[in-house]
Amino acid sequence: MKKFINAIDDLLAESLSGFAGAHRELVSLHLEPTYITRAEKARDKVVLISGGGSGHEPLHAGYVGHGMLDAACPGHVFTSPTPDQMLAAAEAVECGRGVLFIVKNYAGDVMNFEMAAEMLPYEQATVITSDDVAVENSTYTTGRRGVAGTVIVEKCVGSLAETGADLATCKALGDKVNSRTASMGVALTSCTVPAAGRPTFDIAHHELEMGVGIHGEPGRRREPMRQANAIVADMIEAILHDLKPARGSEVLLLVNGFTGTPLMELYLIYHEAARMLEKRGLIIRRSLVGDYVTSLEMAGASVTVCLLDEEIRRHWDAQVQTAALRWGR
Amino acid sequence: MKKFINAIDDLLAESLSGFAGAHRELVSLHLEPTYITRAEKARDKVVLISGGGSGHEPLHAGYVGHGMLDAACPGHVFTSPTPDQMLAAAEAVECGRGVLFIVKNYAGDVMNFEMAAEMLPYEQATVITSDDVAVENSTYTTGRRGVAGTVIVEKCVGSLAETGADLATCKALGDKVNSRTASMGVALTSCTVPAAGRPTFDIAHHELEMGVGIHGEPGRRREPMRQANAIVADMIEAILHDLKPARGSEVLLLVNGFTGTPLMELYLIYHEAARMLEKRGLIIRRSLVGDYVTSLEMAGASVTVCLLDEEIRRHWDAQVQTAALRWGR
Amino acid sequence: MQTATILRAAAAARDAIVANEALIESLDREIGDGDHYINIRRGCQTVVAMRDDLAALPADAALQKIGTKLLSTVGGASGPLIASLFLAMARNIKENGGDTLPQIAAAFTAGVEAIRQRGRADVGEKTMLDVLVPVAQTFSRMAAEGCDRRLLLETLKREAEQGMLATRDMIASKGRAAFLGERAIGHIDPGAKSSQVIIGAICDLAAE
Amino acid sequence: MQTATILRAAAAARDAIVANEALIESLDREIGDGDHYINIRRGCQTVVAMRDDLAALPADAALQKIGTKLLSTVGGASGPLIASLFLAMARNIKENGGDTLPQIAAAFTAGVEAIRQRGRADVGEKTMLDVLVPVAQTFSRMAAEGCDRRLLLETLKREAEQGMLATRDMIASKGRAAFLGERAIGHIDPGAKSSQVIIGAICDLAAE
Ligand SMILES: Nc1ncnc2c1ncn2[C@@H]1O[C@H](COP(=O)(O)OP(=O)(O)O)[C@@H](O)[C@H]1O
Ligand SMILES: Nc1ncnc2c1ncn2[C@@H]1O[C@H](COP(=O)(O)OP(=O)(O)O)[C@@H](O)[C@H]1O
Ligand SMILES: [Mg+2]
Ligand SMILES: [Mg+2]
Ligand SMILES: [Mg+2]
Ligand SMILES: [Mg+2]
Repeated sequence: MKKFINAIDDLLAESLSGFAGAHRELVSLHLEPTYITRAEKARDKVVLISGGGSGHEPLHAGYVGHGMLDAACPGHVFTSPTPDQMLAAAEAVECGRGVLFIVKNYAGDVMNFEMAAEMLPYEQATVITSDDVAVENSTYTTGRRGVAGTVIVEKCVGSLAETGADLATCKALGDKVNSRTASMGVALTSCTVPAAGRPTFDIAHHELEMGVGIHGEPGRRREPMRQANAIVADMIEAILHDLKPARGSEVLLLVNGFTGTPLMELYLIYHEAARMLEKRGLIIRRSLVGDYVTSLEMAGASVTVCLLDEEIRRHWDAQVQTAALRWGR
Repeated sequence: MKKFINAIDDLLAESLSGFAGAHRELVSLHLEPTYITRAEKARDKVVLISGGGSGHEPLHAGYVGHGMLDAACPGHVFTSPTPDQMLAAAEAVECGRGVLFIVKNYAGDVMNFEMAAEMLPYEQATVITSDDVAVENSTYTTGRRGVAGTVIVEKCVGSLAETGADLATCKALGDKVNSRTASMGVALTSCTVPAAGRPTFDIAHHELEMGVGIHGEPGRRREPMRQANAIVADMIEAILHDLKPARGSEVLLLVNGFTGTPLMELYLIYHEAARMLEKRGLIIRRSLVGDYVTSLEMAGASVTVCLLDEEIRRHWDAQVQTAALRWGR
Repeated sequence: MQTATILRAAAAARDAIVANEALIESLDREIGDGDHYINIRRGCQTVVAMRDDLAALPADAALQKIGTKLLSTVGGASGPLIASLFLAMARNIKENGGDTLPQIAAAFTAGVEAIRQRGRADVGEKTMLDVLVPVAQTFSRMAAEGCDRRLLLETLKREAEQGMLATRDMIASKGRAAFLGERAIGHIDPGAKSSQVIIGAICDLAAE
Repeated sequence: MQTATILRAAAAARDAIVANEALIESLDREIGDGDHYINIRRGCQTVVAMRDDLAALPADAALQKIGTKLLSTVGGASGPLIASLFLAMARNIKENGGDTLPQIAAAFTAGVEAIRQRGRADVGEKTMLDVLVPVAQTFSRMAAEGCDRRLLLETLKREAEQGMLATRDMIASKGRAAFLGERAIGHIDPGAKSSQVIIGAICDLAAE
């Protein structure tokens, strides 16, 4: 394992303090328990709190700021945070309009946020994101994994919350965006959990993992490495099979890197994906390309398509001021 | 070699078309010869044109837009672009106030831009960036390499040019920022030039390359892998030895990833670097952390320190609207 | 049940988990995300480190304190589940006492029930419950029959092993492995393994 | 000099470069950035592909066209340098003719001089000039002496090899390798190698 770390036990705290230092004007870091809030507490709005295991940076702390999250609770690498973090974060940011948890659909995240919700002294609701179509629902009961689409949910609900919308309305938009969003990922290399010290999975030089999870969980199948257009075609296929968009639908296309794949290749993937979507009669109205939901050092990428409507598009375009997303005003 | 590509000869064109498609509102792509301009041509200002070999994305195309570059000329991977590209780009964007070339100090880039300058029918000046302190000047005559500090030069001069400053003034600021900026990089893994198909250098699991160049060129020395704080200490040492800043100086700290290193680790590097700079009595006034000048898939990072003054700080803070840097207004 | 016993059990569990690091870790790498060993070890170490704060407390208060602490230190899926087990055991002992073997069996059963509730899961879903549920059932039955202690411990240990091994051929319908469908078959569930290891260690301790 | 000869030379150069791919590429990987082989091959292929546009032209016009084309296709450090060589040769032949051996030697010397100008470099700096300069000098001298053709070609080939090998022990003061200081010692300069390969191939062709 080759990483820029000192002691494994200090990695998270040191990295978070670097994050907070580099973005002083945007965020504040709190320790014991660990959570990140906006530097300036918002007023009179539903507060959005998300969190999850670390190793997916900039998710979630990178999305704390005006127009998006009010607080984020980072857990250990790939390990969901604990209820005390969520409770402390809620107490720090709640301002009378209630708390909305945004949670990626993993047993650990769901159960920890659930226990926090049970103990929470505020009005509360939870949006669970589950955009990963690599997982075919039928075979089991817990639903799909939440992956890169989570950023779109957090961005849109974040914008709505700034308008003063109430908790139920915010939750409804979150569920709507999630239901209109589908993602598919592929890995070319594995990631290595620092505390484990070795790659989560072995993958041969001529292989790729189609449908990999953002924790390096196995996907749909191990396949021979192929040309980009063939790989992207399978991802788009899986996504459209799930979304079944009508011709002429307007979409947001997100090409997300897991870390190890160069931006040059992400843009090539975007080029292929856009071509294929347009061939299906879809209109790409909004785009985002870069590392937004990563998996430690893994080389690979995911493609996410979100079916826009006027409301989602408006909230996507709305001003956002966070470490990782910044536009508008 | 494991990359998201179709045919090696199409990589650049496909990637650029993806870039242009994903950022329609910001840039336009021109082919034969290849260059990228702002979607909206600027008026009555000195135009900034940069370029260089591809494989360093988002450099330079990602910095085309209001407040930064007017055009970028991408070459093949790690191969400087050719004079015809620069001439065509200049013709497309020049608007009566002259052309400023911003060129990283490599023989190929310098000579190609030089030949373009000789043929250029407009008033013209060139800023050559050379911030890499891994290279100790004494030993040879061509000066240092231009690396991540180039982004700071392009950002500040870009801001100045928007104010209507003349060519000489823009060139002067570029030279000033370059002279006040120092960078040092380290690689944990190699990069692979697609057309070459194999790693540019071999590096053992327990080794790092201290002072590596952004093309995977060897640096100061091959060393045993160490803890982050020891690695960063050497980088800061080299940078401060070059800049010799007075205690109390205000600095911009840029921690730049080469691609393969997770954001989590970049923030840890930032944490260490900031600690060390502050211990030397320096004041970190501005920060930037992320992948801004990359080296294909290489794992590693560089630290850049720029000595701020009121002018540089003002131009750093000024509004910028590009694919890779976006703030203000 | 004495608090001292709980602390000895925690130390034994910690040692057993550490002794099985490689296996537990690789299981979660195969069908999970590779952190189960780290999470469980963190939990065990936390409890062991609480020794001094707990020593003076009655068993129910100690279990309560442990559960709360685990909830804020383990994280992941196993954190809230294991915490629920301790909190439910604490509640049960507080109400019904925890001195006799049947009382302890009842408390453990209540703890396992709490995991089922929290995880919305049951036997056969390829989780730690495939170890915990049969062990709890057998424990209660044999404790009621007032059987021989040695036989009880051996039986529980065997139950735990069988439950753990049984997860190998299951498709998971809960937890991270549930996302793998068919591909989870042939891999033992890491939580089932760690639970079996801990139960085995505690049985050995009790047999001394 | 006939344009047909230039085209045959280009084809021979292309074949020789391709035959030396592994070596040339690894040299630029060792002390450069790994693209020299690709750049030079791109240059050779470009010229070969121009065959039909060039066939009808006189040598000076052909060299002019080639130089301009190389300038916009090769890139890197070698692009402007090689382009400068062709453009200067074209100019020289246009002015002084390129029929006799001394005229051709003079044109080549002018081309090498143009590389020196453009690269602000000279012999001993670990570049292609360590091959080109001695070859140009010997070429001019022997052409003036009106020596035996076979001997001339053998001598030029040897000069090229010696110049290439000499770069191994040099510290580079120009080009990418200049950034390596001491670490460049022990590695042959890729541009010197490709130049030697091409000169060797042209000498062999001319010897037929
Ligand atoms: N819903 C559930 N009910 C019972 N046990 C579960 C459930 N979900 C997960 N588990 C158990 O938790 C174990 C994984 O724990 P761990 O790796 O620490 O958490 P995570 O899966 O969040 O990384 C699984 O092996 C399984 O035994
Ligand atoms: N200033 C210079 N003068 C003469 N030759 C040079 C100069 N700089 C570089 N070269 C030659 O160019 C070669 C490298 O060419 P190439 O790899 O194609 O370009 P780049 O170095 O830009 O990648 C070097 O090996 C050297 O022989
Ligand atoms: Mg986990
Ligand atoms: Mg090059
Ligand atoms: Mg796990
Ligand atoms: Mg090169």
